[in-house]
Amino acid sequence: MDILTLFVVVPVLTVVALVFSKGIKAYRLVAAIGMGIQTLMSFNLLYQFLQLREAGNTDVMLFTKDVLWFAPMNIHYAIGVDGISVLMILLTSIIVLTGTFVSWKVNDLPKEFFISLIVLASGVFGFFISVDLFTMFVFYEIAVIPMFLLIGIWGTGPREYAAMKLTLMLMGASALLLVGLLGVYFNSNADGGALTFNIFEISKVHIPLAAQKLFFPFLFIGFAVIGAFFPFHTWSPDGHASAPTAVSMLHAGVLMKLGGYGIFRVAMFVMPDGAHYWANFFMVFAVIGVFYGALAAIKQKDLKYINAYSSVSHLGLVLLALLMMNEVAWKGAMLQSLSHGFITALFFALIGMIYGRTHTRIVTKMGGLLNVIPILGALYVIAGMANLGLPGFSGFVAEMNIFVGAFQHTDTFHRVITIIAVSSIVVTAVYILRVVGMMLMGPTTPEFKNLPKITWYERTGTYILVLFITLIGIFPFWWGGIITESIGPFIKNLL
Amino acid sequence: MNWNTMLLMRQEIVLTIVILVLLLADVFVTKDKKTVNYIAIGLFAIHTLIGFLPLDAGSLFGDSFRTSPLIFGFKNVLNVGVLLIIMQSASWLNSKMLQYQKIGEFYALIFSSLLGMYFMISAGNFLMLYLGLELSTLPVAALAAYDIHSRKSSEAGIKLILSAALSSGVLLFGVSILYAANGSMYFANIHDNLGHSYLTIMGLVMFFSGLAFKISLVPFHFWTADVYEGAPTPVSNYLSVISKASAVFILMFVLFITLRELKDIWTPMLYIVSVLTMFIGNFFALRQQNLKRFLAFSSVAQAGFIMMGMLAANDLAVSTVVYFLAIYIFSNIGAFGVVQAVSIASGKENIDDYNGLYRTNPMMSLAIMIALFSLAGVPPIAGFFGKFFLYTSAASQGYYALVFIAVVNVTISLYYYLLVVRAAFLRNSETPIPYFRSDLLTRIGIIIVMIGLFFLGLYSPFYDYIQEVSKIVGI
Amino acid sequence: MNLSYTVLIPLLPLFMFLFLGFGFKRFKEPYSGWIGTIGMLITALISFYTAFQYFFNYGKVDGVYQKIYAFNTEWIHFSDTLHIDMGVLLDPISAVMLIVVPLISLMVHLYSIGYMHQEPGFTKFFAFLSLFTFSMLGLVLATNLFQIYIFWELVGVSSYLLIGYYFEKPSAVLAAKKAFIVTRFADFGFLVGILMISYYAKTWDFATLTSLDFIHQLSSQVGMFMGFSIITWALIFIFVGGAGKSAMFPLHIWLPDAMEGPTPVSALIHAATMVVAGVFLVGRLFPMFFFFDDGFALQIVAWVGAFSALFAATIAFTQYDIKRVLAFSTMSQIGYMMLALGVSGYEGHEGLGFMASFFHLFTHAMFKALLFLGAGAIIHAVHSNDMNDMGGLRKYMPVTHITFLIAALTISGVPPFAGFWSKDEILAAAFEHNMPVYIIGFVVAGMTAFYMFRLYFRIFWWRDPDYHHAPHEAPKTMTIPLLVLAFMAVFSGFIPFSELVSADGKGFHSHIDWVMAGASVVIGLIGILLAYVFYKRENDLSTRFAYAFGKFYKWTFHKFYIDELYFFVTKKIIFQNISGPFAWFDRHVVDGTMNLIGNKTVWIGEKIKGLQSGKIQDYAMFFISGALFLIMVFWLLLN
Amino acid sequence: MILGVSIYEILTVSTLVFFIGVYGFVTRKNLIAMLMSVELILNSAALNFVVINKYLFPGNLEGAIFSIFIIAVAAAETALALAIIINLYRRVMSLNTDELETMKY
Repeated sequence: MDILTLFVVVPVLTVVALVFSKGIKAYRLVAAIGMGIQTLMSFNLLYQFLQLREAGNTDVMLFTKDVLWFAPMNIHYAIGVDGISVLMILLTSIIVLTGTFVSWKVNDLPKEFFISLIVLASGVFGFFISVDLFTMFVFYEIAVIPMFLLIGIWGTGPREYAAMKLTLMLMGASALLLVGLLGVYFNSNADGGALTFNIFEISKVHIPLAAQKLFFPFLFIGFAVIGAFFPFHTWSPDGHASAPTAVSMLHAGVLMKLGGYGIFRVAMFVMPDGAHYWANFFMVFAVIGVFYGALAAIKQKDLKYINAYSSVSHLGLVLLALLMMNEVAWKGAMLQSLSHGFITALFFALIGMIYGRTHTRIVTKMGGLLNVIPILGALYVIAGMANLGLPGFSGFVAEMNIFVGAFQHTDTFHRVITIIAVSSIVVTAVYILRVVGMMLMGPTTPEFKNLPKITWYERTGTYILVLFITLIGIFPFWWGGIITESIGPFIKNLL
Repeated sequence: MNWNTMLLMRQEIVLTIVILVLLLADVFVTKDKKTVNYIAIGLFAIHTLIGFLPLDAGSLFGDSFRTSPLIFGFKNVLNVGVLLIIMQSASWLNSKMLQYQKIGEFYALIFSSLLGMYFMISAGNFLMLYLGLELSTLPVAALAAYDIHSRKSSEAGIKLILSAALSSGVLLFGVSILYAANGSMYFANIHDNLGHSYLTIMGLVMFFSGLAFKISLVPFHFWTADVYEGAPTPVSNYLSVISKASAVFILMFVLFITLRELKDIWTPMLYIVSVLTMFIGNFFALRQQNLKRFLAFSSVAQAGFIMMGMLAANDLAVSTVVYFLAIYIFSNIGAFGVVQAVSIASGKENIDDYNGLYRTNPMMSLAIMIALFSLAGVPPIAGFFGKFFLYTSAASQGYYALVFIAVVNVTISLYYYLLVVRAAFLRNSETPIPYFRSDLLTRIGIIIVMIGLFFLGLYSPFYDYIQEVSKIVGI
Repeated sequence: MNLSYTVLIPLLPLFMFLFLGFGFKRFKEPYSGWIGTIGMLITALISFYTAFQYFFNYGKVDGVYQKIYAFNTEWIHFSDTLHIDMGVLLDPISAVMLIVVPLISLMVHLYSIGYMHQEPGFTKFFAFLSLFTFSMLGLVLATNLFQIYIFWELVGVSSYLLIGYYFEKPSAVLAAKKAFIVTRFADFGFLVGILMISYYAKTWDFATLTSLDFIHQLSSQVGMFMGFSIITWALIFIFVGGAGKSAMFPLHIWLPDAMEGPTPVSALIHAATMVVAGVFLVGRLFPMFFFFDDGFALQIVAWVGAFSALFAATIAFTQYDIKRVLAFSTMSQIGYMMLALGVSGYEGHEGLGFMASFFHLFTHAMFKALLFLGAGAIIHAVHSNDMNDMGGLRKYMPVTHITFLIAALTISGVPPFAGFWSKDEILAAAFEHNMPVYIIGFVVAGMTAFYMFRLYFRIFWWRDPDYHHAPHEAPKTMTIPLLVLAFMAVFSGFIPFSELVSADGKGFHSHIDWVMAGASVVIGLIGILLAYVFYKRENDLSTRFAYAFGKFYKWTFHKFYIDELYFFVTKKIIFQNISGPFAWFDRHVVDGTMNLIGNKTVWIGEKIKGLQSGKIQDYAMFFISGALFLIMVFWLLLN
Repeated sequence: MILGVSIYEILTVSTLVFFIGVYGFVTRKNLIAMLMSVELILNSAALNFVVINKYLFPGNLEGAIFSIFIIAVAAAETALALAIIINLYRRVMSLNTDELETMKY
């Protein structure tokens, strides 16, 4: 079994183990062990990857494996990773692991909960290792569907509505994606040769311009919807608000990253001309999303809604950076994906913990929590600071890469767009500080004078996330190095 | 002609023997009628197994009856489907029909109908096609009205028989016109002699509407929902998969080979019908409460997807459609199987009755979820692969707009499939369906279906084989 | 010579922050305070050593003070010329800051041990102080524009944390939030400026940016926008950032509110160090400001500074909260520094303003910190900020009284105290280059003397209210810093600043113009005299004057309603009329559309249900007409 | 081949019969009447086969044979339909199609 396939196999084995285990403690343990192994594996993968790179292996994708699956269609189970996927896998495994810890106290159907969570994770892992469009699409949908159950069964509030909306919108998007995929597939023989789903083989082909113009929007929107692309972002506030903690974490932290990753890895890579043709058009929507998400977040009262809109804003930056099509901005986009992954995961974890104690997520109903639950409060402040782009945390590094990269564009339009996007940092500060001020500071609300202290599993989960947020923030050159080197072939194809 | 060539009809002959044995058994087994179930299922299982023995291509009766690895393989798929259906129907027969001593007939009828399907899909001329069609339809009408004490069942029977008679009348009229246009009934002779004329168009459309009735394409589908609802569940199940699949199969062959000359007419026709079918089927399915009716409309919509796949009119279309049909058979049998098991145990057939099903009957809920997800086309369940290949087939000829319409419809369909999942998993009920344990055969049947639903998709040699034998057809 | 040890200067406080921050449960008062103070002491010693060595040992090469990269490492790489570095840059102005920041920080650390006695979160306070010191030192030692921005943000957040130290007090929370958001808004301008520089100049490196060759080359390359070079616009944007942090009009509104923080914090951050970051920033980029478009951006700096100085001084007349008076005084004095930069030339004696600005920055840090710490001691004793609760304190707090008086004399520009020297240089520079600005500066000098002595008399003379507990002198930890700073306030004016700090690095010899100096001393004394008349003893003279001024007094008292204006704009316009509709739009229009699509689909299903009527006849009808329809269609197509 | 009568006339007749059947099927409310209408449709098709065979392709008997099969199958169909109708009559005590609308929408 190769090192990458294990990333799909281990979750499946964990699921099997869960099916046959009995008792809530066993479920927790099995899930934690399984995902712990997964995390260790992802560190190992990172190590091995760096070793290979060190040894001078300059292939675009490492650990590649290609198994013919459906011969008549030339569908392969083709996998491989570059630096970006390795980091994304790392992100995913950490968030799943912390998510497992955060969901330690799930009492209603715990087995099913962990199974769904891990199935979702396996889809995400599969997505990140695939280089074949078909395989990638399969894993994408595997990642989306468990969401319905996770939100629907263990959610709060209008969970059925939210689950239904989220699933339908994402599946609708994947329907667009599918049309785009087929369009690419049937144009992949434009230079002669066989039809193929392998993105690297397709990228060598010059897909006719007309086809690129036609199909690029399908692929772009198809991926962008899961990246909360304005105006198709409305599944995300409702979805996040209703989802249980771990699911919000995983969803905002990882699943929404599939969008940017897919656009980078697939849409822009295989259809560079289409990307150039449509970039300005989509850029306008992306920047609207950035600003709009931030502004809409100001007015929200529910913590999760605030973060959901904040995600719209921050992931808008990812899309914007991708559309800017230069190396630095792309590096920023990838860093932002990672950074936002950790930060929102932390945010949602904390919101879950606070909600578990106060049973409300309405900001105005809480006050002075910093006095009662100081560690959680401090962590929340850290998350907030990281989110508003404080130097030393990951958000700053990512945003600055995006802004600086985007601003180097020679076209004035792009620079104006960038400035509009930059202005969102002010608005971000407003909504973050508003929450911190209302919820954590001020006089303590009487009914919350006594709240339980932070528990060990909560500490484990959140500390790991904070650690990574600061690691990115303080050593950006290290992460940036891995990313830059992986971006190279992709950006070359585009320019 | 010698006996060796008659072996080409091996499956038909064996099935006929099975039917005869059953009729005799019904007479001779008087004490415990339940054993007839086991006899029937056992015999049919043997028949199914025999079917997997290799067989050559060839034709009989002056080309009236043809067989090829594809046709033969498809019969095997039908066999497996029927086997699964009768495994699930045994408990229904035991619980409802035992008192009326009406068990053997059921199997005889269902096997006769299957025999009709055999002849239909092996047909080499319109006469054989017609006979097979009627032989497959008439027993089903009898089966639809099988529950003689249920008014709904009788209504379903009369609706089916009258509509079927009308449709076969139209089909015959169409065939007669095609006959007038070229002077032959034999598929092999027709495709050279057809020109475009008012006459051939009329013949084509009327012939098509006759088969479209069986496939339940819009606007020829209206009987579907009423009959599915009224007929006993095993019969609805049978109608929705076996009957539909074989009609699709023969329609595909007639269009692709025999009426190839008229391709520029029947492709737009399929296009229109496909779009209509998907939309109408989905719109009606959206608001159904009765699960059988719900599945009826869902199967209407699925037929639209199949038509989309057929548009490409090449060997890719053949292989993808056959592949989809095989998967569709499994998915629908799974869904109907659970509905039937629940219906026998509690008498409840509405979606709202399923509220909280997971908490009392987790396995059943899982089974229906997987089956419905397969119908909706969610990976890694086989239905996804089937649908994806249908899209591929349509897109290969540039029908991107149609693919787009189809994926929009998939999203709509996902909504109503999720409604059922929502009821079973998300909701809680004051009075959920209590825990029940269905009989062994049903459970085995459902388990086989579930395994099949994963296996058929992920295990690619299955599709490779279909692709291989479809190539030999030489379209 | 290896200077990389200088990297310890910012890193030691960072280490203290982490050390105290992570273990704050384990450290008990007062040990954490002493740990922080000792850490700060070491930092300060290294800093002083470095500054001293720079000025008198290796800094000057061929008669010019060099920019020395003591340490520089690439942090984020964008392109070969464009990268964010982290490093330590030594040049005259950073060396000056190396004295100011650690010294004041050390004093404040020491002072806080006494002041923060028995406050909850004692350790946390010291951790935050260390964090701030780290950020501030990183800022002043930055080798490139982006590094400044990074530490700029960090000082912002330290300021936020420290203002919000009493986080249970709603007003403190609001003030912290306001400070952060207002400066963040200004930082947006700063960042835009940085981005513009990055695009046009392709570098952020200070050595490159401020070299004259580069500036000349750049000015010929860069295009124009609305009549000015684009770099000028970039500099204006950068100045917006500086103005935000330095509380220049109209971005000053956060500073008075920031006084909600503990008083040592006000002394350190909001008087001596962080708020002068804007001055430092303009000084850093001074050659660019000066050479692009003949110093148009510098003109703006001058006028903003002058106006802020006047504006703040006016408001300071009417405030009763002693810390707010000091806050407006700070704003006014920083306006002075800006003004000085604005009227400065570049070469030799022309660069008097530049030198004067940093001179004043230095002296101001000493006497303003002294004033704040003194005010802190008073507040500590009286438990109130309001000067109506005070009076006659000279008897109870002799040390505080004397040091406060020294500071007041210093700020009023009475010779021979430090303030006299630095203020005089500023006025001289303004007199030479910009007459209207000089007049404003001159008037403000008098006003400063008046309101400072108003403060002094109201606190220490006026009347003796009935104190519940007799106020007592502050503990040693608090008075020692006062004495040290008082010493600095008295004598730091004699430092030959112009030899050390100058715009072109060469240094020059400055001398006092006694006519000018005399004029400013006179107006200062007039101010003091007036204050004496009004406030020496309790009387209603001031009330009657206030009455006479009527509307004007009211406007001044309410700080010209700038806060209310901001409140209106943010709360009413942005919050309710922009953000609200956005949120509504999102829920109802965007989301509504998505829901509408879903609902309409179901609705269609409901509408067409009649087709399935249950009648066989109808079904047959559809069957036949469907077939006929298809036949018709293709018959038509056949033609 | 009937003298003086061309294929057109006969085909016209058969088409008429077909549509009479359709008309009857759509308008009759009585199940037996509907069954009769279906028979008309089937017979028109059978007539077609015979006539086309005789007039156009007299060389072989495909059409004629087809029509015989049609008649046979129609008989079976009718028998089955009648059986169901009888059963239905027992349940509903009516042959009116208006009674058969328990399942709709």
